[in-house]
Amino acid sequence: MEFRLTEERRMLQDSLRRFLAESVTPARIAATTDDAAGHDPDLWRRLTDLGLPGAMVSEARGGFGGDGFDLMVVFEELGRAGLPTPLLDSAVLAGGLLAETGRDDLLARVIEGQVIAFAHAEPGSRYDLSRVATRAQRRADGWHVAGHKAVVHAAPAAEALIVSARTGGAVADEDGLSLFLVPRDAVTMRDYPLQGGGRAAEVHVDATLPADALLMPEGTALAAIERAQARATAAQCAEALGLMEAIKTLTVDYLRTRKQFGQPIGKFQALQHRMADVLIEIEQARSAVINLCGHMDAERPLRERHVSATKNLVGRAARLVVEESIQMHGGIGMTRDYALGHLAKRLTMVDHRFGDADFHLERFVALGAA
Amino acid sequence: MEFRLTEERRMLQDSLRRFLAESVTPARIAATTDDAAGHDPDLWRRLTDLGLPGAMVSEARGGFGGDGFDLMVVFEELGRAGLPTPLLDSAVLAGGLLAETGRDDLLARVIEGQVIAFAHAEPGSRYDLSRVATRAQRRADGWHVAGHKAVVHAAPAAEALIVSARTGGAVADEDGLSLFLVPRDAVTMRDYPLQGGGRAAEVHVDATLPADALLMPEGTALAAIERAQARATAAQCAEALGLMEAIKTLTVDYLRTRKQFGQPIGKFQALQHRMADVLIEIEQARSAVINLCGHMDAERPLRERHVSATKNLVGRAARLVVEESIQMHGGIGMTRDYALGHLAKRLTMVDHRFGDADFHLERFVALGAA
Amino acid sequence: MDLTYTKAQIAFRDELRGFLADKLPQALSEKVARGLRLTKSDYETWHAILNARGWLGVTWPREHGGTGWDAVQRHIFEEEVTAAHAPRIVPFGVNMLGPVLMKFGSDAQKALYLPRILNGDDWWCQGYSEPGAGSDLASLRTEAVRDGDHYVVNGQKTWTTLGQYANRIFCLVRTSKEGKPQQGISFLLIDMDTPGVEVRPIVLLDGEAEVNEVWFQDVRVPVENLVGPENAGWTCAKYLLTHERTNIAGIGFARAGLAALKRIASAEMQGGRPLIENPLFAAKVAQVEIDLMAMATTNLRTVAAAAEGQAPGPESSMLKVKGTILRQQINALARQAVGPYAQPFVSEALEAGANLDPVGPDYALPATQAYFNNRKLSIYGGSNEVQRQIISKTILEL
Amino acid sequence: MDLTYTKAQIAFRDELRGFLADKLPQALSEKVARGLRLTKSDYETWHAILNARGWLGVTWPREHGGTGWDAVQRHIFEEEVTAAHAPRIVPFGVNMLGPVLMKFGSDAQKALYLPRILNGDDWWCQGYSEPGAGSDLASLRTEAVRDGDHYVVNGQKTWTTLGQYANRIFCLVRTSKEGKPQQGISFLLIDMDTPGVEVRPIVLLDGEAEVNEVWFQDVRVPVENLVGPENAGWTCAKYLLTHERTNIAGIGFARAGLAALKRIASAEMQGGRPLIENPLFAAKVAQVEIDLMAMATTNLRTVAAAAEGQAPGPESSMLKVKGTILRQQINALARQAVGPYAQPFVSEALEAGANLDPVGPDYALPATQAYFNNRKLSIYGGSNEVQRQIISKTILEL
Repeated sequence: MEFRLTEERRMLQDSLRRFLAESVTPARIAATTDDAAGHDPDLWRRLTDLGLPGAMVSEARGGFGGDGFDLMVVFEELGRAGLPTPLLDSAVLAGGLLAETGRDDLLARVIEGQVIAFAHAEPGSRYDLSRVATRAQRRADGWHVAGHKAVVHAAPAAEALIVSARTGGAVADEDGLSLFLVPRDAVTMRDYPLQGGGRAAEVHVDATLPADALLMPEGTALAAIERAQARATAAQCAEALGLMEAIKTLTVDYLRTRKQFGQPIGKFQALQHRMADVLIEIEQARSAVINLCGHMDAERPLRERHVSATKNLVGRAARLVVEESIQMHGGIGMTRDYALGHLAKRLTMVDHRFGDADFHLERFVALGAA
Repeated sequence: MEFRLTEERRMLQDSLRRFLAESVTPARIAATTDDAAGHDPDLWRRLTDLGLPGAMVSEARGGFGGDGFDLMVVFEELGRAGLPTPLLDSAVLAGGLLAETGRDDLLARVIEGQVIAFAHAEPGSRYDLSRVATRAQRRADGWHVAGHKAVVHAAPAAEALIVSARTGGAVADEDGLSLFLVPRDAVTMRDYPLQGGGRAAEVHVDATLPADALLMPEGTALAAIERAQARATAAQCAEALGLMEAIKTLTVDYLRTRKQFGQPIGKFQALQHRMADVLIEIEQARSAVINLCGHMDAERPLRERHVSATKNLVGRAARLVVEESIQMHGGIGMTRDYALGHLAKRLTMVDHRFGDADFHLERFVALGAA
Repeated sequence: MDLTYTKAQIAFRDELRGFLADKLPQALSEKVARGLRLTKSDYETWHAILNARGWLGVTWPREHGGTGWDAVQRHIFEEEVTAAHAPRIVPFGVNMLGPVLMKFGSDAQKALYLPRILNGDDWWCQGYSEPGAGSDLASLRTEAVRDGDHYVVNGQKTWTTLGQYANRIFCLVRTSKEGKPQQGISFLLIDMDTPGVEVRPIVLLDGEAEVNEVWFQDVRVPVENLVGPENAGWTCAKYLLTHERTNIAGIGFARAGLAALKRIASAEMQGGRPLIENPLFAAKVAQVEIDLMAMATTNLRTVAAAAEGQAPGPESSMLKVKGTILRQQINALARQAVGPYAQPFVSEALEAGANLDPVGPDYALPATQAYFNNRKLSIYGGSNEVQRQIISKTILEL
Repeated sequence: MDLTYTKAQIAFRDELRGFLADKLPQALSEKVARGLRLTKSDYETWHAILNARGWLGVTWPREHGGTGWDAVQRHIFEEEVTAAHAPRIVPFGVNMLGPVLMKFGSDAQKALYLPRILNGDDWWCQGYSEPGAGSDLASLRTEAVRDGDHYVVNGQKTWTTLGQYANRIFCLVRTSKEGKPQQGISFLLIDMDTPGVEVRPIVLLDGEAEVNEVWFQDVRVPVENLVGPENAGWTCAKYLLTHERTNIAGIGFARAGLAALKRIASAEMQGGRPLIENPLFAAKVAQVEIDLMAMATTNLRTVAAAAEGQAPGPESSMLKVKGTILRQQINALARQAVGPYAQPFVSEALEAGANLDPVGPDYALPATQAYFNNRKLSIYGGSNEVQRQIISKTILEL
């Protein structure tokens, strides 16, 4: 049993925290929604130089990390900074899939900072991984893939996309899902800003692809998608934890300095006790993230149990942190130009990707009963 | 729209409140669990003299009340006093059933203060009204009724029981339930004290009854049982409201007088704000009781919607009131000899009869969907 | 005890319904129903329609051109206009300043301003909060110094809702630093066109700029614009606060929100069936519905007491706290129901004229924005913390 | 980062399991599992079994006959004994007084009392709280006045758990009224057989009399029974409080409670199927299970930090608050699960020797009593309000 970080991870954490504290500004965060790519290309290049994409990938696959706690360290810091990057989508999600396909050539591009997006969810699929209507048909010259993908993060920045499509089975079947590598220019996009920064796109695919676009054996993709999403959920929850820590710092500062009725509002016991409850839930969220990151390589039932447990707890804690911090700040907490606003929106959005707290509560029950 | 009580009800409320404040003592409450009858016979006689059982019955059936708000006024006062009586079981529940059978002779006995209990729920039936395994078979000389009834309130005091039994259908069917009048000496009982005062009994029936023991047409009892239980739930929720009011008074007094760290603990803002939330929920409970009592005579869907809404809200409010009042009192709130203990236990038990908060939440959903 | 309306009240309600069916423009009610942003002229149009029928001064006596309605009638009006998705009446002139002028204003002020409020000549905004004085209003610092026939005003107000549309502002200003903080405050009417007044928008979480900062630099205000005596502004402020509490529970908004939530949850599919049929989600929706049923009765009890002339007690604070929590819970459930399409943030799509297709279902963005925007409900109009303080003080009497 | 035990820790755990399988009497673990009341001799039996193996002084160093275990070993021990339904170690002598004597006691006191704690010669109880001094311990008023070689003690202690079994009591008493309230307090050991000591039971909600009042009237206590210097008792008290916080999260109890809850909910039928399959109830159970999974890790993080010699920070307060809330939630769910049979109150059925059939399922009464009884969890050992105060002070630094 050991809860300290390794020396390497502590160094990564320190240098990343220092770099982000020095480099990330509200203007650069705002730029992620204005820039066509949906992120700050200069910052992304420098984060790539720091080795962030590589830290998401195991040594066996050409990276130098890839463990659950590598995800935790990096994403907690990105969360603290409130910075949208394509790291989760490209290196964790697409990278996680690529690592299973043996396509180390593509993975090397991801490690170098090129962006590959994963286009999977569709309008109406909500959080159900197997609900895919996009179809792929084998043709003489390869594959024809057609369908609509919803809220594809990192798509505006992507040079290529991994697109899931059904090569067999009915719309919610577990079997019959396949993955295809689709070049950027083979899809059409409507891109738009996101609530917590960055951009995503609705992606329309209607393309003929070469035979080698198929990334793993036909019809077998669901298990790999689930594994990649488990890692992405760990990263996302670690990012949420960092967001909570940043919001905690802002709120504690505000309670110490803002005066009402002649004293700092942090002197008011009702707020003190509520803040104590917030702090407790943030510690709980940290433990939940540790639990999930520590079980990335566990067998499916145990790993997915932790996925749902952690996503549920983080979702609940996030809502408490957002609502209490805004309430304690009063009006200023609702303004766009004060740092809390962006962090709070970004933290709120965690519940709208990879399944919300209730979805995972029911899934936790179902996994236990199975 | 009118939220004031009528003159008659205000007089009944005043005289009942005065009588109970003067007469009910901790010793007399304790006596309700020690007395073989499960209540204080002297107090019961005097409450009968005040007209309480009659106030539960309509003029058409020989009483002088019977409206939902009659139940509310009387049971809120009984709740304030924390006094267990057979009024709910005998006059509201059994009385409600008798009023539907035309057996005004029996109803007259109830109005005079004789106790008739209603034996319906069974081990394993939980809160499901139609789940009855007790069987009644027609014989040449009448009926043979056999089965086991669970936690029959007022049974130890009863001169007779109304027993539900299945004359047809399978164990949870809606049809096939019948009601029988069973004399006290035709059953065997194991009686015991209740959490919150009074006594109940497990009732074993294995008796041959005359033909006129059947109280309404064979197999049709469920609708009448549901109506009677709607009235009983209204009475129980009004009693819960009275218990909350009594606990509120105790707790507010305690917050005003108990000193810690050099000042009354009611000066601590964290407790003030929590107490404010408790007060809000008690007002919500009052409104919920008004809603239910105002819909006693509504058509089934609307009436039962209010039954479930009110029972749910009162159940949640009760838990909040119990837990917060004990917490604010500290150790003293957990002792048997301080008044809070009895009131808190009695209030907690509301959730264990006629369906708990979650049961009614789901039932409210089901009623809306139907 | 009687939970039903009298025949006269039902007739009144039916009259309202007929009026709304006839006169409320459909384009306007659709905008409200879909959660789109309203323009200045949207509000003005609706005010004019109500005023033409004599129903704009809902809380006003007939002598000043108001309706003369009692509390129950006002409650029925609120219920019906909300259910019909009418715009809200902009409260600053009609519901806030109007009653203050009737109580404390000079005859000249009444004669000048009251008709202009009803006929739409003036759009008022409220200058109460300051950067250093939120819930602690008495600590305000905007200063008005007497100089001949004028006050010279310097300072800054904030959270001025819809100030960008206003031509006049009513302000609390400090005219004396002696005595208790409350004692040196005056109630002053200021023309926004006066040199030295500047309005700066505050952009909120949801991208909307409906609140503003208002800056005063050497603004000269004629002394006849003082309402009531100098240094007696706190009395006006307290009186106004009780009037602001009309419809504080927001039952109508909660009902409309609940209906919208059910529509969203019926349209969204989870695991192959409508989300509304998911037992957990259905239970959460039922929970707020049950709370709302009780709160509607709590509200009616207060309304009935007011109609009989009883002074409002801590009940209005209870309704404020519970009502705002409930609306925020409904907003949170609607946001949850929306699912992944809560993420896109095409703020322009909220402008009715934007001609921009929504990303995902058309309810997604308004529901998500409402969640963020309505965090304000528990902050403004006396934060819920201040309300809890009032409740506990009244009951605990410490 | 590594969430798993080392090989040595696993071997240690297996050794514990073997010991428990061999030595824990089945009748005793059944009583604990069924929530029945334990007698004095039940506790004494278990203490003797542990002591024979050298495992009673869990937190003690080897030099005093303790285990010398580190924080992780102690944690594993707590996990295993709770999972095996062993009785708890009565904490007053072993976990509270013992460490205080080792730190502050004279050599004579250590030599006399420490062995007697382990071998069961003494049963200690705690004299801290007073009727006027609950969470506000410093305001205590029980007085010890020096009279030659004795202190003369007058006053009253309350909430003295299992005082009815004790032959000795350690007390905080006031020896001076000068300076701050904390400064005049001394830590005194009192023989319960001394004339003037009287124990009166306090009957609790659940009918049990496990707490007591202890009255002192002119009780003469030899001065050598003073621990540490006169007026320095507050130091002992604070030191003891940190030791009382061992296992403060109660993970083991929560796990046992959760397992019992699942058994009850599997046995109870609602609407024709086990309650545990009801979506709403299953979700509530899952919720506490998820919280518990996280809290177990929060606890291990604290244990690991302690094993590395880090001083406990506000973490122990966080664990106290969350741990007690969680256990109380589990108790409330179990009570709910029991259904109508929560109502019968045959208190004698909790005595193992009563030969009384339970009314309804045998889990009904213990689950219901545990709900009422465990309301104490958030009150004693420093109420949750006091803990929240500590947390916020530490973080807010106001």
